[in-house]
Amino acid sequence: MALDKKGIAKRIAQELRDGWYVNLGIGIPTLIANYIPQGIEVEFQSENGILGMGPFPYDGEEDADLINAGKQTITALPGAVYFDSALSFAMIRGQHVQLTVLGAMEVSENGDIANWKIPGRMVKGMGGAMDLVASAENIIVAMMHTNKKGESKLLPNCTLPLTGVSCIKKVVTNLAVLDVLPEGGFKLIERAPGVSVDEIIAATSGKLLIEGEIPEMVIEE
Amino acid sequence: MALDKKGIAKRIAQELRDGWYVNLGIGIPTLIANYIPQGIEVEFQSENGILGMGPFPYDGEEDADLINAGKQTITALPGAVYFDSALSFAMIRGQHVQLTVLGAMEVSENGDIANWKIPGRMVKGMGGAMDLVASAENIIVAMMHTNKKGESKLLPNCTLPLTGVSCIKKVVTNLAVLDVLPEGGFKLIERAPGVSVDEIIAATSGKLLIEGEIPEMVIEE
Amino acid sequence: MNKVVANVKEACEGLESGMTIMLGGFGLCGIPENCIAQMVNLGINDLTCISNNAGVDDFGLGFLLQGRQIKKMISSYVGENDEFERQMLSGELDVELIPQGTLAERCRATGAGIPAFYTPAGFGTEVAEGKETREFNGKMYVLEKAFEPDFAIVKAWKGDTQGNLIYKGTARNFNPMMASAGKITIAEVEELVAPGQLDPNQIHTPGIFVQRIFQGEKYEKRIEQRTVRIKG
Amino acid sequence: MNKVVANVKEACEGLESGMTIMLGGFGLCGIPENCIAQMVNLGINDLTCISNNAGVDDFGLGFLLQGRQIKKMISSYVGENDEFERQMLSGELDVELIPQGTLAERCRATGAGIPAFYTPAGFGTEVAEGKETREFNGKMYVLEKAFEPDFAIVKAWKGDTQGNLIYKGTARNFNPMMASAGKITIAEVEELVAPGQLDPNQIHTPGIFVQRIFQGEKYEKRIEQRTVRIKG
Repeated sequence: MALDKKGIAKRIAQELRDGWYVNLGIGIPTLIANYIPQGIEVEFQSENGILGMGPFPYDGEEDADLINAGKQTITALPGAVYFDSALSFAMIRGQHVQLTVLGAMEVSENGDIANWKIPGRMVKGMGGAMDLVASAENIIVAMMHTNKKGESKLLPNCTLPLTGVSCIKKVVTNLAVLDVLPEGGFKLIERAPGVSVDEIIAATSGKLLIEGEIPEMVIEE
Repeated sequence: MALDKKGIAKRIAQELRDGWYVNLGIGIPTLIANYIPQGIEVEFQSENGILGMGPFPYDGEEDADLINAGKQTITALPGAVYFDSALSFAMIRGQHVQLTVLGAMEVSENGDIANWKIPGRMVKGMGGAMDLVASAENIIVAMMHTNKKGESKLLPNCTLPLTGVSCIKKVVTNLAVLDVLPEGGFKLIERAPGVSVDEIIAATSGKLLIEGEIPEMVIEE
Repeated sequence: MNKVVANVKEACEGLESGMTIMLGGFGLCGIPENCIAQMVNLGINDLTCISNNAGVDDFGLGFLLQGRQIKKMISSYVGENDEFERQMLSGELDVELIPQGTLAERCRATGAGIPAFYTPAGFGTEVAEGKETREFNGKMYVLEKAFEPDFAIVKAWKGDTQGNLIYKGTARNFNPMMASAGKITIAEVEELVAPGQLDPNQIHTPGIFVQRIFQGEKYEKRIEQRTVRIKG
Repeated sequence: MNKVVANVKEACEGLESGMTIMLGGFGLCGIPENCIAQMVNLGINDLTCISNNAGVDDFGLGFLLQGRQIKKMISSYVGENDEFERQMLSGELDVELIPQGTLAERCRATGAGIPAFYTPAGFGTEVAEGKETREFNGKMYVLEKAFEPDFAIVKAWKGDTQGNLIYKGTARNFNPMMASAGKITIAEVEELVAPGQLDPNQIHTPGIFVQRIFQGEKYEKRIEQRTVRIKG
């Protein structure tokens, strides 16, 4: 069965490594914070200016001066730091953040990503996404494999205006985990539980590489 | 009579204006802090990272973590701020410091300055001088009119390696106050008490412009 | 070096139609509420506003949008604002979208006397169109330039009469860089104290960058996305 | 995110001959005394050191010069050091002099992912020789590039186990930018505390930039130019 958004977040959480600083985008990526594997410690950076983000505050304890990049009220853990936007993006551009996870509308087989603009529709802006994708060494895209019309979001080339070029290394969707190869192409790494390779082939319009037996993801409930 | 170093500092102090942030170089410029005209308030920036420098500490109250750009122990006034070297030179390059006063070996009639290097001698480095002269809108050079050999330090062209080009607007020496004109040339503004125009002409090898009566400086003892 | 002005009216003297104005804040967090209200009162228009966001319909820069006082917004993200959307789609409002890190760095460059710098953000996208690009160490970068704002308006938590500022939590965001970037910088603070009351080790914006400071009359500090967890 | 190492020996593991190392400090103020002593102990040489100054004969980087461990110094000012002068004049030591603000900005650029920027400092002088120059708004600028240090070694006043740092007074100087610039950054502190002991509003260097931290055994904090006034 295809994963739901929580399932995608759980699978991506398995990619976290002890000691990493991580930036999570809005949407599915935000959920990842709930599924950090036991025994590892990661710290979350929010690009509006905090390292060491904690959970949402208890009702009545919200502080208007303490929000995340999604403008939600948050709390700070012991050892947290606040900083200005220039230093925040110094961390990002300077590759001090080990992992960035963000959503996408399209990913191409050479690692281009489009996630900020649909021609003809109101454009809200790229926020920090262009800085993040142009800088991070390690970027995972979290998204549904197909759009609402059932069309593949893993394409030979992006059709929408780009957010960044040749930057995405890994995509985790409701159907599969795929590596974007340096020479181009999506290499199928894992299938969602109960999802067949044929289903993934049918849902992928970019070049798909399948070698040997493709294991099922192991996702705890 | 030609001014001594204190006299040069006193004359330059008359150029200070209320509300200015000022960076004083090592040597004669440092003395200026002792002669701030009554009724005006200025604040001193030291490029190693302090605004609001106070006097030297009392004996026994020195703090190794509190020095000026000359590496001397100092104190901080109420309202002082410490900052890092990047922000310090942001203040300087960004023209937030209203006046820079520094010494020179040579100044040319088009406002070039040489004050960091003598070929064949040990070079200690430019420190912050190149940033200061390249950035400040308002730079005064404080120096003796001639060198130890009696040769003019106000020249048609600098002979020593430059610190900055076309940047000096005013020179105050032991003999005179001179403006460096945008079109080139030293315009004589004032003479030191008892110093004749002829003496200044004799001591100036760069183009000297003399219009009308040249007043004597008024320097309080 | 007293930078104190009597009130918001005096603080905003010289703000005129047609000017380019930087305003601190991220979302509704750390925005100069009192000065924005005064800009509405002044009725100035044709403004170019550089601010990471454009407020919401009934708060922050949304107030200026309601009065059609803004000609152009330079921001990284402008959602959450119906009137903004209407004016943008109708062509009344010019919008320049800039990656958030580039926006922050351009503000810093402005204050720091750096006319231009290279950043990887936006390479290969429409953001880089018409801009110079260049390779360093095998990676491509875009040349980005400093801004030229007339005024910068920032909001701090505490400030002293000399203009030294301390921000609180994530309300810091763009305020320090913008404070350094104004030809004239206006700072409104929640609490104005005497020199020496703030630890000189702990100032976020040194007073040299600030020309005018005042204590804001009242701060609503509206929360845009109230998210809480239930005790249990 | 515990960054604590047991001692200076462990902190300096991996430092090797031939490396490029940034060291914080201005004069003898805010220098990493314990790590410098360990570099002497390690006996590594052919080092390229990026540091604003080169210490004095018997303190700071002067120790490394005495042992001829430094191949090249990249600094803005190198006076006050006879051994330095001897090695420089004899050609044993390579010296690259950089304007102080350019040095600070290049360190910052290194940590901030900015490969290059334009600065007015040094235009028309020998510092600009061989470098690209360019006009912006009628003024000339020089293109300056980021560094590529292997290690950065900084000294802070207080730090917590996560690597968050606070500096004191003018001992801050180059330390924050250098802390951000190391592939590996080592921080030695006078006082090491638990997370939460430092005010999150008041951290100068966020721990994300620091890979190793330890409390230095002893700090001499030598004063280079003791200047006092007499009470009376």
